[in-house]
Amino acid sequence: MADIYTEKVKDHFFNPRNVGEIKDADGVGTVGNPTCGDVMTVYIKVKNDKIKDIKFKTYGCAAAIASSSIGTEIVKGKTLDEAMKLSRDDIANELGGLPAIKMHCSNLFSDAIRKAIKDYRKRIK
Amino acid sequence: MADIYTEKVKDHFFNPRNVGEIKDADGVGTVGNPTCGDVMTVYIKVKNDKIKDIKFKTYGCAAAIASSSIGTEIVKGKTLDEAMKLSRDDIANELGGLPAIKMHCSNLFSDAIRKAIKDYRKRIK
Amino acid sequence: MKRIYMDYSATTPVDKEVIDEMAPYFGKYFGNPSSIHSFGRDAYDAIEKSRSKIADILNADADEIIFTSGGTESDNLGIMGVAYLNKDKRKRKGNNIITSSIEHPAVLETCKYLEKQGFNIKYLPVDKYGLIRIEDLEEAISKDTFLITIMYANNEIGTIEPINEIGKIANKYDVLFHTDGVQAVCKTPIDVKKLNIDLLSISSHKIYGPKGVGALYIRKGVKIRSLTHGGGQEKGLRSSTYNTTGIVGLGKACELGKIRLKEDMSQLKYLRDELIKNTLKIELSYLNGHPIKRLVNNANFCFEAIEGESLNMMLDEKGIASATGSACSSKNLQASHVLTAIGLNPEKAHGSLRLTLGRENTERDIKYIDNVLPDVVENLRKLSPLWDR
Amino acid sequence: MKRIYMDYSATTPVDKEVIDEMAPYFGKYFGNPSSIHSFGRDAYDAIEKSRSKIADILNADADEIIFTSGGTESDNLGIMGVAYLNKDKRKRKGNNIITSSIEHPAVLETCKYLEKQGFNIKYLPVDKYGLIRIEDLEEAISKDTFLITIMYANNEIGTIEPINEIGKIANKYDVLFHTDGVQAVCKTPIDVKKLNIDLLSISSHKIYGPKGVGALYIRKGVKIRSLTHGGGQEKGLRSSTYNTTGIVGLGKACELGKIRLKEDMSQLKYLRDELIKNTLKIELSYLNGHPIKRLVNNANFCFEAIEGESLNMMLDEKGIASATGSACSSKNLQASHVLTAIGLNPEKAHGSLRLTLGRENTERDIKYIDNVLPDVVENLRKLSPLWDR
Ligand SMILES: Cc1ncc(COP(=O)(O)O)c(C=O)c1O
Ligand SMILES: Cc1ncc(COP(=O)(O)O)c(C=O)c1O
Repeated sequence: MADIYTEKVKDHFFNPRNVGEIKDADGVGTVGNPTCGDVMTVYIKVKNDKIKDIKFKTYGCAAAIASSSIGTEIVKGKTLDEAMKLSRDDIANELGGLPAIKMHCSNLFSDAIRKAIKDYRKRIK
Repeated sequence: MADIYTEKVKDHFFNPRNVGEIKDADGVGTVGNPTCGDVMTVYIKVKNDKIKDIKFKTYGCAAAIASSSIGTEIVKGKTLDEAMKLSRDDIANELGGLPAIKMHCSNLFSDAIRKAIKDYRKRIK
Repeated sequence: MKRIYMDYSATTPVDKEVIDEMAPYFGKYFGNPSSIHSFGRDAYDAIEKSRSKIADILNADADEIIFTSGGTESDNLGIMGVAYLNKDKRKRKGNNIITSSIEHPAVLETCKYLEKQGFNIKYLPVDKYGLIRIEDLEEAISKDTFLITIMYANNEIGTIEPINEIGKIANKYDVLFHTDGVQAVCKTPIDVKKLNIDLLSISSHKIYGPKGVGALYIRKGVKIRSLTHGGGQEKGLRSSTYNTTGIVGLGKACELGKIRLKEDMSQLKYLRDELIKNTLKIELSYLNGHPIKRLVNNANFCFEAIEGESLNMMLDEKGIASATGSACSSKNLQASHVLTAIGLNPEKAHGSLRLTLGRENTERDIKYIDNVLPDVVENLRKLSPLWDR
Repeated sequence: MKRIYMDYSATTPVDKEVIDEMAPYFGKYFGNPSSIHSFGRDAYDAIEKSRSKIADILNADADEIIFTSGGTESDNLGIMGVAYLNKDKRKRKGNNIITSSIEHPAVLETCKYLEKQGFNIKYLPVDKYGLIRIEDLEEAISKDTFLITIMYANNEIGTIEPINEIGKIANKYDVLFHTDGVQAVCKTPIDVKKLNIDLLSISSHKIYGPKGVGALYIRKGVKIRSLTHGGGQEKGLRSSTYNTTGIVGLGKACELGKIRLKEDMSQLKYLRDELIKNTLKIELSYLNGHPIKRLVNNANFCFEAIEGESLNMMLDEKGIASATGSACSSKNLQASHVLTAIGLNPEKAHGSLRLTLGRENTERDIKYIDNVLPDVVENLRKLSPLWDR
């Protein structure tokens, strides 16, 4: 098979950043479905409308794990509105590209972070 | 391709016996058709109802030439009746066998010698 | 870093002796076997010698073997060749083919194609070990059935099908029996006569021969139609200039396979059993396929809560070459049809790992894997939201 | 005895550099190119490199090349692949194919098969040199025509067809153009873009590459259907585990062919012209094919009153490997359809001799033949009742 993953994907897959859970998270988002082969949960701590801390857990292929890892890096410190706008293409671009067949994996993170932010906003209402 | 010819076929092809014409032949037989790729002419001298001398010319593949050559050897000295009885299988057997697709070549000689004998018998009538 | 290859069912390296045997046919005995001259005769003789060697490992006759470009072509030719001829002959025997639901795509996709062409295909289910049930087979047979095509041994989970019983049924109902022997050849003794096999597919690159060549055993008297058209080689069944080097390599591979069969089998079985024993110590890990009726070189596991492609990559990083039935590593994002057919839910199927052993594996390799695999699994589980222990 | 090989159009020895290039892929880089691990990646990279090299000699793009098992499969896939797709698509473009009457059996038999399947095939006649007439082609085209398949250069008599003009006509009438390039590749410069070629068949063993591998150029945007079913390699067009070694060999052969094209052509042309000049000194001997529009390595003669198989055998005895179009050396006892199509009567066709040159031939070989051939012809004529001089 082609070496389908960029060095950046491999770096984030083999050394994923921000792995784990936040016990007292302000928001949590879980997306995906084990039947389809990927599930991601993201935990956020929010301060001044900004993402102060973030952790994730992902079940899935290398693309899914790397997308999760880099996604957490991107949004950390960003405002919630900025994080809401993050697209799958942003993540794929940041990774130096993903194979066409794996593009759906980069959805995982953007969907999960949105869900976590919505969760947070619901809680503070 | 398989080495389709026996050593005996090759011997008779590379060193054919009794090649040539007999100017004052007692009988001559030509069979075959250039369109089909083989033509043979056989010349005989007859004495006491026996084939005293025989020569041939053949246009054709190795099997045709070898069949002609060994055929002349077989019938030389035989009575005309014996020669008339020579079958294509006799020739093929004497050559140690011929590939199936080449069996028709061994007909050439038996057909030609019969024609030459008939020619002789017509002439002496 | 030392690399450990444990993907012998995907393909094998070419045996040193096979390479040596092929070598002179590239530049020296390179003639076209159909040519009349001495260069052609040398090549022709090599091909016929190879044909005998292949026949030998199956207890077949040399003239029952024809050469192809690999297992896929052999499967296609065996199945479509019979099907189309059957179609031509005024539907002499109906239009029903019976196969299993765990065939290799070379068989399965061929059957699906024939289905679109109007043939009626019955896909037998398998039990949790991957075995078809003989009762199912017998029940599926009707007077319209002209062909059974069921693999000898499965490429993913290693299960060996009840070939002897299938052959008997085929014989009893006078139905042709094709079997995809690609994974079984040289890993288990095969006797096509005893087993009533009419057609059997072989692939060279699975048995330490070169890639790009295979063979199809066709029992004397069984008629098939060719799929390609051309110069009429192989009694008109497979046109194209003979791949002499490849054929010589396949022949040598079979010769070696026959000589080494016993030794290979006991060595592989020993290593495989060690590997299975070690691996099943990992929490929530399972063996896929039959515990005993399985290829001597096949180990296939599921690990709960992790995904196979990630596992393959992590192992690759540690120098271990492995495979998986996970959807993520397939072209169509579908989990393996084999793992699904034995009843695994997609989640479990995603977490599968196939390790297939070969002649070059040693006990040290098994030990190395035992050192590495539990940690890799644990690390991936730490990452997994599905793992909550 | 020194042996002289003059049957390079039947097959070629594998070039030493090609053998060296392939060598590490048997035992070292043996992985399955579809595998995810490092063994698979090494093989994958080699295959893609090879694809580019093949594309390079045609002025095509790498993704326009797919790999097959040889020229026959490429021809079958190119022609039937287009035909069946055309059939499926509600006969979008009628059902007429135009070909020539001097195609290789890989094309001719495929067309005859399609004819039986209901396609309408027009077989263009050729002139006495073996050239199709462009007027005939244009006349044969109807709105039902969807494919022209005419060979680039003929394997028996070496005639090079007017590919440029054919491409223009194909373009003008919006008809696909497939050409069997098996004999032309690496013997004449080819530019598929300039020549408006949509599909082109290549065979490795005719260009100093290994046997059992070939390629099909498919212009971007041209759709075809696969003939075999399986794992879905080559965008689903050609299933089966990649023949990495073979593919690497074909790639290297193309690379070398490109580098050496000019030199090869001038050397071969020089030797061929000597050979022709010498041989035509023999009484009642004729050159078949076009005097100028012919492959640089092809010489094809007729000698009156002798038969070709005998001639081949006599030359073989003298160490010279040659070929013939005589019926006696064919499986069906029919004289070559090519020689018949250029108007030779069967008698003349039986007396044909093909000498095809290659990289290893030297002037000494040409001299040796000049020493031997006249005597051999004379000896056979002395045996022949058709020779009365
Ligand atoms: C069971 C089985 N059948 C068929 C094939 C296809 O063989 P090949 O890759 O030689 O075409 C394979 C391997 O790919 C296989 O494992
Ligand atoms: C013009 C032509 N086309 C097709 C082929 C078939 O190629 P292969 O033998 O590689 O299948 C040949 C040679 O045999 C040929 O000369």
